[in-house]
Amino acid sequence: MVAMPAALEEGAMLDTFPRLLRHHANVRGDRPAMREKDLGIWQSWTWQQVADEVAAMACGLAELGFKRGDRLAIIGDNRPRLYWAMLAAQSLGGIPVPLYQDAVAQEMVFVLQDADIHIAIVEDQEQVDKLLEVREQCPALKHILYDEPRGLRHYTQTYLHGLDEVLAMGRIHNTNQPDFLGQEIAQGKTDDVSVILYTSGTTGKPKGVCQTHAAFIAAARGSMLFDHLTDAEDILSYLPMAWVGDHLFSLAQAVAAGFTVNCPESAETVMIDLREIGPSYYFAPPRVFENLLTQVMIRMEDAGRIKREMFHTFMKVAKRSGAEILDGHPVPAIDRLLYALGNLLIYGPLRNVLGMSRIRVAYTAGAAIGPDLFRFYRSIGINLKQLYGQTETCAYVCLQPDGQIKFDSVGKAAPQVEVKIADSGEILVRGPMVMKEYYKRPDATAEAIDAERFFHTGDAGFIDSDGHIKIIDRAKDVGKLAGGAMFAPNYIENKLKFFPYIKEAVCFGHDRDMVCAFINIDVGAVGNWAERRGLAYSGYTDLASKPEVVDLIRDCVGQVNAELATDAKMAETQIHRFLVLHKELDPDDDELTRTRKVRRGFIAEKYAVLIDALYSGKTHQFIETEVKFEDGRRGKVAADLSICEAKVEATGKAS
Amino acid sequence: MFYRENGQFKTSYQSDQQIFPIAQDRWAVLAIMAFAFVGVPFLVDEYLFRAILIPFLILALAALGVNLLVGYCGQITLGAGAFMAVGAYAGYNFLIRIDGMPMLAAILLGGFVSALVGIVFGIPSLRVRGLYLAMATLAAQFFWDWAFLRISWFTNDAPSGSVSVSNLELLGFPIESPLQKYLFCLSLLVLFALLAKNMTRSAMGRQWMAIRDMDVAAEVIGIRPMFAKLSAFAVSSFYLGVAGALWGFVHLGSWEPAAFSIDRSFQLLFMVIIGGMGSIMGSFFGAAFIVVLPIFLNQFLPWLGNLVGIHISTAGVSHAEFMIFGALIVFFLIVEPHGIARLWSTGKEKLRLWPFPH
Amino acid sequence: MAFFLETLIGGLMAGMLYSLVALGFVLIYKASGVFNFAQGALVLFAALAMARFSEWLPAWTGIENPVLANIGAFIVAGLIMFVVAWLIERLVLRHLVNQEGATLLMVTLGIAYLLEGIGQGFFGNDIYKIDVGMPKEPVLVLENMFEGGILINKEDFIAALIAALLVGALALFFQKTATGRALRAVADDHQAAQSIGIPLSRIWVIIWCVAGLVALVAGIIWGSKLGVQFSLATVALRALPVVILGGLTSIPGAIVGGLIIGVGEKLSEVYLGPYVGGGIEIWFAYMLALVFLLFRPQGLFGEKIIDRV
Amino acid sequence: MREIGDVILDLRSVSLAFGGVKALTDISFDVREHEIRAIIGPNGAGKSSMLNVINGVYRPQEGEVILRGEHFRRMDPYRVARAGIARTFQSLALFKGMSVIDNIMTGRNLKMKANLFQQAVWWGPAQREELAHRAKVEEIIDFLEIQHIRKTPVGRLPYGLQKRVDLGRALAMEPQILLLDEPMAGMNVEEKQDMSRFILDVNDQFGTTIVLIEHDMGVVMDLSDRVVVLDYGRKIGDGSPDEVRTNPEVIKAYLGASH
Repeated sequence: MVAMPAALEEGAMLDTFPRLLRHHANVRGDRPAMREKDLGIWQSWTWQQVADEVAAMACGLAELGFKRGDRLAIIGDNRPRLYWAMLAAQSLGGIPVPLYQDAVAQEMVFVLQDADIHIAIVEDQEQVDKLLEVREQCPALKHILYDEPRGLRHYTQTYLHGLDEVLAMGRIHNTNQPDFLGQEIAQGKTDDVSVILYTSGTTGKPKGVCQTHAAFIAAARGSMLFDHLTDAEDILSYLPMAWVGDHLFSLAQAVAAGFTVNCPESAETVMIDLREIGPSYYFAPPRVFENLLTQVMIRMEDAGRIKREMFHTFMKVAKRSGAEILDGHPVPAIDRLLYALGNLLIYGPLRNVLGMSRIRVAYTAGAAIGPDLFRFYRSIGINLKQLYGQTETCAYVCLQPDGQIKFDSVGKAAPQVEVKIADSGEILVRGPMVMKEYYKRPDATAEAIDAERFFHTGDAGFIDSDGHIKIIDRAKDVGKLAGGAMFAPNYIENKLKFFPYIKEAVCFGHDRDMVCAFINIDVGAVGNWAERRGLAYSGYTDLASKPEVVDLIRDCVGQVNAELATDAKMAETQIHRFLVLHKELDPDDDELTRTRKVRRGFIAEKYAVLIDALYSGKTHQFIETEVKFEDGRRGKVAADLSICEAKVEATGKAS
Repeated sequence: MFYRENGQFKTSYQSDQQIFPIAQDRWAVLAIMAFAFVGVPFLVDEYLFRAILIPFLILALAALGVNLLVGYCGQITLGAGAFMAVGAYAGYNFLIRIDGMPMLAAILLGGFVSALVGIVFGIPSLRVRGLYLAMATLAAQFFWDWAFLRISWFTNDAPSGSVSVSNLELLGFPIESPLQKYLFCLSLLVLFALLAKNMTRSAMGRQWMAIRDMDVAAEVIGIRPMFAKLSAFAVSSFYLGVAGALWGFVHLGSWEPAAFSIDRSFQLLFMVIIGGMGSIMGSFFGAAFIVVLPIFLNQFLPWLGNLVGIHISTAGVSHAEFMIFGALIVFFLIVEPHGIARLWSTGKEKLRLWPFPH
Repeated sequence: MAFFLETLIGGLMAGMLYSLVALGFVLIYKASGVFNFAQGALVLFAALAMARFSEWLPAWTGIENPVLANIGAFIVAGLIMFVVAWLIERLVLRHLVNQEGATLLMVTLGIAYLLEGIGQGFFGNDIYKIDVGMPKEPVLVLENMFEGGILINKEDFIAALIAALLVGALALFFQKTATGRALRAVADDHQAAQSIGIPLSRIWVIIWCVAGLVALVAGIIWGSKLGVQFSLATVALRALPVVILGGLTSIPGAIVGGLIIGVGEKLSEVYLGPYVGGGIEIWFAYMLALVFLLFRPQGLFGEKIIDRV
Repeated sequence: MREIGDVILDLRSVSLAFGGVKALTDISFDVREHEIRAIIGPNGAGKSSMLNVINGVYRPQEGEVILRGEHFRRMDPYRVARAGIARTFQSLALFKGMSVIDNIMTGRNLKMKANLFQQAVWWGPAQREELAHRAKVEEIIDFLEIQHIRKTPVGRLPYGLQKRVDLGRALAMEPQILLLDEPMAGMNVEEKQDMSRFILDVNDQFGTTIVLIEHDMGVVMDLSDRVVVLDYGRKIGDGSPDEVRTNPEVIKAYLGASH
């Protein structure tokens, strides 16, 4: 059945997530709320069951002394019971605080202390071990609850509990005091803080963003109306629970609209699970779409000649008319015909193998997405759109309306959102989705939100003639060359990253006379490129140092320069010199944030020698760097990097 | 290419373990069934029924039996024909000696007798492997060839073992016209194919395959070779027996031991090899192939001969047949030991992954 | 008594011929682990070649002398068998190294069909006769011992003699010649043989040639006895129990087995047959072998099979 | 925590020969409940033969096997399996024609009761049984972390994973005694670590007694409670890893033997 969004059925008191949950348990109690691939099949829970589980967990938490206003740390991969933990905490008027599950113990300490965590619910032994490792530093931590008992049977610590016990406790509690939870939920207010999401913070320590029920519900309902989401949607939740994007889609929207959240079996099986579930509503950061496309291209390379020919011909057709057809623009009949054929022979099957046959709406956000990449998915009939927002705004500021997609813009202001551009060029937004505050950081809050409740996004951009918002760069990153020209590093870096061969790029140039760049190659794409040319290589460092590869990258840089040259504002900021880094930038080495944003400042310090080399005209520079492996061991990579001149287009005035 | 599997996720082991887990496959099979039961009767003339469809159905059933033994349990047999004979003559005896014995019952009883005989001749398989076992099955072949020729009791004193049955009926409905016979055989085949599939996908089938793939390991995890092998012989012989009875009763009407000679045994083995060992589907492919090929050659070769201006005698055609079969056996055993069925399933995999190559 | 001896001797004669065909099986099985179901087809093929060429050669070359014609035909047929053997190794066996016995057996079934098809397609499918001038008339021997004496078919006698000679020759060939030793080495252990530099494929060609030759001789003898026709192919099926009885890997086994079966068949046919309606020799041999199998799976002279884990 | 029980399996002066070749000569040792017992020795020391005697694949000429106080002149594989002894193989012995699930399913064979006719009909008892055991098998798959290859035909799997499936098949029997024949032969370091982890987990979570043949001294010493050392079919050492390590005969054998 396809019902109206829950929110639109007598909306009144459905203003907190626990109440919404109860509502669904009543009106669609036997529809699936959650599924998880486990033991070979998709274990499913109806809304009624979820409500019961959440109730049990809430009561269990209460038994452990969890009170209104307390914070509950949640660490692990996307598991149903971890999502329920959020709702359980909220039911008691508490505040869930999801952490990035791939963070190392030390990185967790700050949040645990800052949010003053008493109880943490974690996925498995791995996470438990991390918490035990840092327990001394977090004396407040009283209880650790784990979902997966595997390997923990000999852990004797009294403050360790299996979720099962807690649930059992909770059920008893619930039967003894049947109306306890009801009252707790009734006491909840819509402008209570519903979650604290820590911004990975490109600079300085992370800040805890306090979002209220009202904010996330507003964001959720806004996008539901915008894209006509119903309770019939299926989504696959595989992105970090601590990321605002996942919280918006897998919790806020799911609970607001009452649709089904599906959790993959494990990290390795995400692609398979995606194929099986075939979500109707999908959200992923650009890099996911990028990897997918790379895979498609690599696998098609191995296909037989006829198939390959077919693929490329029809991809041309799609490139020509696919996106237009999707947007409902007029297209010559012949192209329509060809496209229909292609849809039968290529696009349809392709969507099927990618697990995207059933997608109605797909969103990407978190970073700029390359026009070619973006076009590809739209052209094969996947309604991929961009949205724009920050943790502070529930990731809900701009959405691209169906049929009005501009590749270089993030769309129009979403319903109930007010956007204006400051004189500085910074984007300011106002609306119900703006955060309440930074947790225990009035100073920062004051900095971010001005007197008229406008939130300063820190992004520089402008609104074009028909109301679409364009993002250029982080406002604070926008600098000036010594020559005075405006220098927008991200803008350039993104252009670089749009090449499949380039995974990361870092540009320098503020207060300098020219722009130079560090570049990370994409091992997958370049590796494949190398194999097809019969180049042997032993790993990233070796591959990156191959002269052929460096030339490959030089071409890319050259093309970017050509593009930049066409834009008067940017022409000055062409890349003059660059080098290919000897190691991949990595969150474990603090070079990237957990959301894979470049930590510009940190990198500038860490690789000062290289920057000097770039600007002092050297052609070679030796460097040795310490790296951290997944298992926490440390090692060193050393290399003698060659520094290259890039092809620079002549610009109007001599420089 | 035609597969759209997104959203076909399984929420229970039951749905995960069904015979055709993919919806598109289920539809296809249903369509084929519908066509076989409803479409074919309208489209096909008597000749096709007699010459192709009915033989195909019955031999497919027999091939199924051989496949259970050879393909699934890895016990080679060169005596399949003998068990068909046993089924046919046993059924015949039930039919004529017990008055009022329904045909279907007689056929099934024929199957059961054949199963018992199968067990007896399977006993050597407990001591010996491969080639030696082939011997034992050959012994069965020759023994029964002889027995039905010489032991007149089996044939109700009919000279040279040629017997016949007439006016067959099933629950009062006559099974006389080719169409009726076709539908009768088709229903039986479908039923038995389903049963076979069920056996092969449950404990029994796994035991057979375990014995086939690695008998020592199988024994160590508590599979009794004796039980596994003899059960395979029994089931296989049952299928062959039923097929034999059908062949005699329904297809031929009157027959002699020669109808189940060693050539029949080889023919069935070839069906399994070409069709695909260890595959239910393969049995059908094999049967279809081997039933149709000779007919095709009979039409095609003389015509071809005329084109190039040489006259090809029927003998010539039969020689060509021999060569082609021989060549195909060699070809498949070398290039694709799992026969047409494997080609089919790889093709299917390709369609599922389309446009990707793998 | 005399009658008994007569049958006995008759049996022995027939047995000698079985041994001859069985020998083909054993040779190939020893060297390549292939249970060669096509042996019968080889016999048929060889006999056809022999019979037809002994007609054609005179027609083509105008040689009238039957002896020369036969010798010529024999040589041509021999060459043909060589080519066949080479092709079989080249096109089939080579691609099936270390496959299971069952697979190989089925392959030879295919080869059998192929040969029968080609043979008849090429040489024709009527009944042809081979006349190598074997005396047909029977002789009476040991008249002084028994009244009436014992009737022996000279042809049988000579045939048996030839068979015996061939068997002996092969035995020598295996024991004495270098190739023979190489063959034995291969038979014992393929890998080992290869590692000491014995070229498997060459050995196989040789062995199949020898088998082809044996087939040719067998074909000639049976052919001159019964005429060359399709049923020749089935002598293989008659010889099977012999191999089982004697043991797949033993040449003496083949000989002794042949004799036992030969005698057994005749005796059973004569003394048992009447009671059960006759025609039993074909399955009787199998039953004999089968019963035997149950107690001694490796046959009379075969090596014991130990399967290690 | 598991504590070692009393003797569950006891071999008394076992001798085995193939034709003339002596594989084992007068070997005696015992296995205690819940312990991890290793049999080590250079190539051709008769380690595998030892296991094959225990689960009845080979019949020893002399000696007897005592299983839970019951005396056997020789074991027979079926009875051994029923008695709750499972094993894995040195050379891969999976059923290559079947998927991972089916391979492990075969391990449940002894526990399945539906008869042939019920299976042929499928609906009803047979299906119920199938589903129940499938659930069990999925737990094992989960335990061995091979979810991603669940439906792959084992033939296509890399060596290391096949070894894991082999272990899975043995575990499916829920054995009291598990015989492991060189479970880590030919594995890389990481795979070895995983395998050791699984072995310890099995022993620890299910209290399974484990008899383990291994080539790699290091691994054995870490894993096992007691070690038997064979050389040329003779027992030359028996005791705790440390005792064995310092046993001069053993040292000699290992230095002498090339492996």
